[in-house]
Amino acid sequence: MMETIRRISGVNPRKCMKCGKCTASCPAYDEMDYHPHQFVDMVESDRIGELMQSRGIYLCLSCFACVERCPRSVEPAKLIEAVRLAVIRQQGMDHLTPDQIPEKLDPALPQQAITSAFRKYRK
Amino acid sequence: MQRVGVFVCWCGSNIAATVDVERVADVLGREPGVVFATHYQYMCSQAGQELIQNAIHEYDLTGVVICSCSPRMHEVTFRKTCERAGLNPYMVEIANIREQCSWIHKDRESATEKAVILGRAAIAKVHLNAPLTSGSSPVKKRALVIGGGIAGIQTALDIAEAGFEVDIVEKKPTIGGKMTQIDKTFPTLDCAACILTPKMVDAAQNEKIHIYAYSEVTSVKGFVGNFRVTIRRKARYVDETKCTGCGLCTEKCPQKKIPNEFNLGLDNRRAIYIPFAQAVPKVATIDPAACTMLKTGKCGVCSKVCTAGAIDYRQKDTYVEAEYGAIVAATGFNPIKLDKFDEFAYSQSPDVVTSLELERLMNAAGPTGGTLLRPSDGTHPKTIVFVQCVGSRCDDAKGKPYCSKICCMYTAKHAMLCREKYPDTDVYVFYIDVRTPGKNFDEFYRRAVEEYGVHYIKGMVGKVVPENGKLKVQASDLLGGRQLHIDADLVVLAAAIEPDESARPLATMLTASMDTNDFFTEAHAKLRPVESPTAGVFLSGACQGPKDIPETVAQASAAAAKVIGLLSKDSLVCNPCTAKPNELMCNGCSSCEKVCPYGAITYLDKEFRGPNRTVLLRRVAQVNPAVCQGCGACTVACPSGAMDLQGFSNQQILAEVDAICR
Amino acid sequence: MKFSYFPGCTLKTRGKDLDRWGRASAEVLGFRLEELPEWQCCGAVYPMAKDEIATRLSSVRALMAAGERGGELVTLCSACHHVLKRVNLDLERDETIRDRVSRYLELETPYAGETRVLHYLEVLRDRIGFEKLAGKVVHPLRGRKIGAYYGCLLLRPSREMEFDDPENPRILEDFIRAIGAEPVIYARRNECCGGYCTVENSAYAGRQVDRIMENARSCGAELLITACPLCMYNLRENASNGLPVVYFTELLAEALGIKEAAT
Amino acid sequence: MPVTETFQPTIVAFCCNWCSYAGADLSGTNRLQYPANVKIIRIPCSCRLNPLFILRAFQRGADGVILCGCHPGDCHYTTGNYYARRRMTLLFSMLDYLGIERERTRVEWVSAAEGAKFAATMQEFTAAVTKLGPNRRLEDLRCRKD
Repeated sequence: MMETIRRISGVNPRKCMKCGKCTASCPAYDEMDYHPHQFVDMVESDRIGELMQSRGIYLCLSCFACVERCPRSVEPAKLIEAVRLAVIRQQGMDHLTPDQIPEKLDPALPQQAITSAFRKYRK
Repeated sequence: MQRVGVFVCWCGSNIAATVDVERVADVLGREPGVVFATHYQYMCSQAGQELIQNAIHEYDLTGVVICSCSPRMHEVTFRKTCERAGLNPYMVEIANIREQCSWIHKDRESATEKAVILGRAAIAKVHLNAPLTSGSSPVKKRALVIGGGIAGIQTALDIAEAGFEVDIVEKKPTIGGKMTQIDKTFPTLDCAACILTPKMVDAAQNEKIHIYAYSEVTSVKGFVGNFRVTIRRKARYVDETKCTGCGLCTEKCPQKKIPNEFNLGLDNRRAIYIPFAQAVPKVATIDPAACTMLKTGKCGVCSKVCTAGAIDYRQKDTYVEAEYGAIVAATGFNPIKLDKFDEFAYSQSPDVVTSLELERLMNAAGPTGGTLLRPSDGTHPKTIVFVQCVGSRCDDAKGKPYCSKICCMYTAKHAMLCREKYPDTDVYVFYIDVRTPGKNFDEFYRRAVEEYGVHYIKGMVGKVVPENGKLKVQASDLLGGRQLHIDADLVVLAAAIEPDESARPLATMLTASMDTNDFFTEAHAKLRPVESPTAGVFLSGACQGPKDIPETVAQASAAAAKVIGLLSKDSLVCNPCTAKPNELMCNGCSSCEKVCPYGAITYLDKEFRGPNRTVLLRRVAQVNPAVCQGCGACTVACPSGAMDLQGFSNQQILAEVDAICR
Repeated sequence: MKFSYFPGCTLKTRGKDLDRWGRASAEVLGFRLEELPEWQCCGAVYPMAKDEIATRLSSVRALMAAGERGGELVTLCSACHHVLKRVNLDLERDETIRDRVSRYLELETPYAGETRVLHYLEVLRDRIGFEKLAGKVVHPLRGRKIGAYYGCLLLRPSREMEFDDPENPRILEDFIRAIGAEPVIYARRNECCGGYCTVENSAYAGRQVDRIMENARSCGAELLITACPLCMYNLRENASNGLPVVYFTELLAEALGIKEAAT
Repeated sequence: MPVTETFQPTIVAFCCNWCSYAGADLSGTNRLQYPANVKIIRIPCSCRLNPLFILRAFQRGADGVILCGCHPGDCHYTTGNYYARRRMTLLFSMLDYLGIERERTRVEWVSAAEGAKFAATMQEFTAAVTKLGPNRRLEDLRCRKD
């Protein structure tokens, strides 16, 4: 599993020097259960099952602050994306289904919000 | 044909683990001309050297091949060994089967095969070796130190102490360097000025030391023992010999708004200025970019108030040429620019400062008179956040890949001083690792935590947001498992340090090598740490790598010791591997002379016997072996093949090529 | 001056103002945006995973179409710009992705990112020049204190986007100066507005937006401008006490004097 | 020309003593692997390399020859590598003329601190030469025995 995550993300978690700048930069810290530095650490120590149970994978904003500020070019956001993909690529594991949409629909909501949510949350 | 002995070293298991040394000795022993071949555990040990010497006597060897580590490591050792056994030291060749074979290959079979081939090449070469005798060249008994910071000053003082003349070239108007800007020094907290300024005065008053301040080296020629250096003395527009340093001009100059570089732009100076009260030499300097008189020809206030008549608006740069036996690079460091790290809002808020700026804000001679006040509004900061490793340990182009080494300790010092002077402040230090290897260093850091109550937090700051007069710091607390939000009044960034920008062009002039970070490379990382690989060039202080003051001073003195060792010799043994023309083939075309970077080649009209008892007068090249450095440029330039390089002759290299391609 | 133009879905529906004033201003400034025929949605999010090929294809089609029409593709929407620019780089730098895309699209010669992706603001800065733009302003917005809101997608990751300094950008500030107003610099202008999480949890997006608004207001901003329809939505709809927000193209049109004429 | 999988090219690397030879030593000290096909000949400076040495190597069966020197501007002898660069440029056009593939000769600047670059260069160069297969051997007709 670790190898899959590493391959599809293209991230080498061993480059991490555990400085915590990703987590310091994360605007979604209060919402997420696991934080960017933990993603890196847990992928490295092959604790991917726990990450796949995490609700944080649906709360990462993909704002790339952790990618931008990491002094070792680790790119934690790509790991979070890879774990989320590993989950939703499984049968019946879509996080969002079309019938959930209408109730969430605000007339002013731009298309891109829905498109991105679908892209991020289902296969 | 030579009688060659082959000695294969195991280097413990370094070679023997990958290369079948016995087989190498066996195969090479059957090469033509080889009369003896053996292998031994440590050829460089006393027993190993004796083994070689005994073999030279017993088998009457005329050439020796050692298959061992790099010639850069032990060529000199083995040459001496053979010399002691009565063999010319240049009859030795080394086959590098460690760095270039056993250490880089894993497969025993192919490594052994390669070791044999490298051995064969060395044997082929040694057959064509000829005994060489070294000449000598005189040593100019004067040293040049480039850079007048604590490193340069210490080196110069030590060299002068041994009785040699030494010149310091400093590009700034005063010597003293970074240490003049520092307030207190760790781990004893004595005042930097109190321990530095006496040394500056010593240097100025020492009759063996000459200081060229506000000057730069513009060219270096020559070689160890005989460097010829040109120094540009930049125009100060003030006569150094007349200026008394009274400072009146610096008070009257109407140009008041020039950022004061000594205080890192935290306050202003005039267009004519003395950097600080203890400057050496204490003379004024006109900043030509700021002076109205120099720009427009109108003003002249400083000239009017100067009672000594020292102001000279027409002063020009002058050049000094001098000869030196040794050169010491002591060009120091600078903190990096932080414009690429604006997540810390350095360019968005004056209350985000670098550690060096904090030194000025805490220094009694600084812009705030030593009271720590916020640059924005002059209030006392109550909450101070220190961020370590800003730009250090970065693997991208924004920062530096190395640890800047000094930041952990000066941050502990700053945090401690803040808490000591202002006990009502809250001080946070965000760290990745706290690195305190040094005498009394960890104790110092622990005191900051235990006695002074500095909050050390394992984590990093991610974002600083200036808002309503505060700095909202968002950071991680990795051990506490939380994201912290601190409303700080002052944020201090421990910026990475980098070599001074003058180091790179200087290295080119000195032909001294640098690493990818522009630090000077030492001749050997462990055994020759204060010498550059270029003979006669030595390294002092942070130009070789990040260093704190005690380390800098230690290295400065070590560099001085090396210089003294060199200058105390009357002459140096020259490298005998020099170019040698075959006069019978030389046609006097001057091609070699044109490519020689040392001017070692001259021409002589010489009489040669012609046919029918005639005498021909021909112009032929002559090489001065004391000046030739043996690069070989001339050997390839020579159209008639008359020029050859001893020790690396055409025939020798071709023999190696043949042996490898066999 | 002529560029291929990729408007994107939102600019055709909820974000019409961004598009409309952008095109109109372009004409005044002397460049034309030629909409690509039959463009498809870029997908709205950049597929970070290396093995996602299908989600990259619509971008590649647009990039190739622009390649055939002069080689430069201009975008206005931050999200489209982000996706197109990064997919283009993937095709340029990642051999595996290039090969797989080639096979999917059955290309004779593989597409290797030859098209140049430009954001409208980059055209203003690098091709027109803010000085020249200032010269065309007829109604300078004097006295207006405007905060630029960049969001994430234009700036990060800076190694790929190469748009501006990711931590202290200035392109929108220079733009604000050019149209005669006063830029207000505030540190959170590059912090995330909550993005697409607003679909599931608008309260979460609201918390992000409030922090941004507070920072902008405390620094003196009276109005925010943005280049992103999703940021626009979040800033407008999810703020508890927000500043007014408009698209930068609207202000541009206003300054150039074409907005009045049109309304 | 038949290329067998076991083809092991003979590669001669001329390294200047001050930068590249030290760089090669450093890659050894750091245990960075490169193929054993590469055999290094130490010369004082890249300018000591007579283009003849390269032709001789090709005569005697070398499949690739690489010259490594200090980076431009960093020559221990100030200007040696500039001479080397010019001479090699001339030699390259001659080798083109002779029909020796361009990839069989190369000039690289490797400093004493670039052990990793040295190893990477040698890996890459060996791979490139291996791909080309055995070299057409130059022949000195004067040395023909029959």
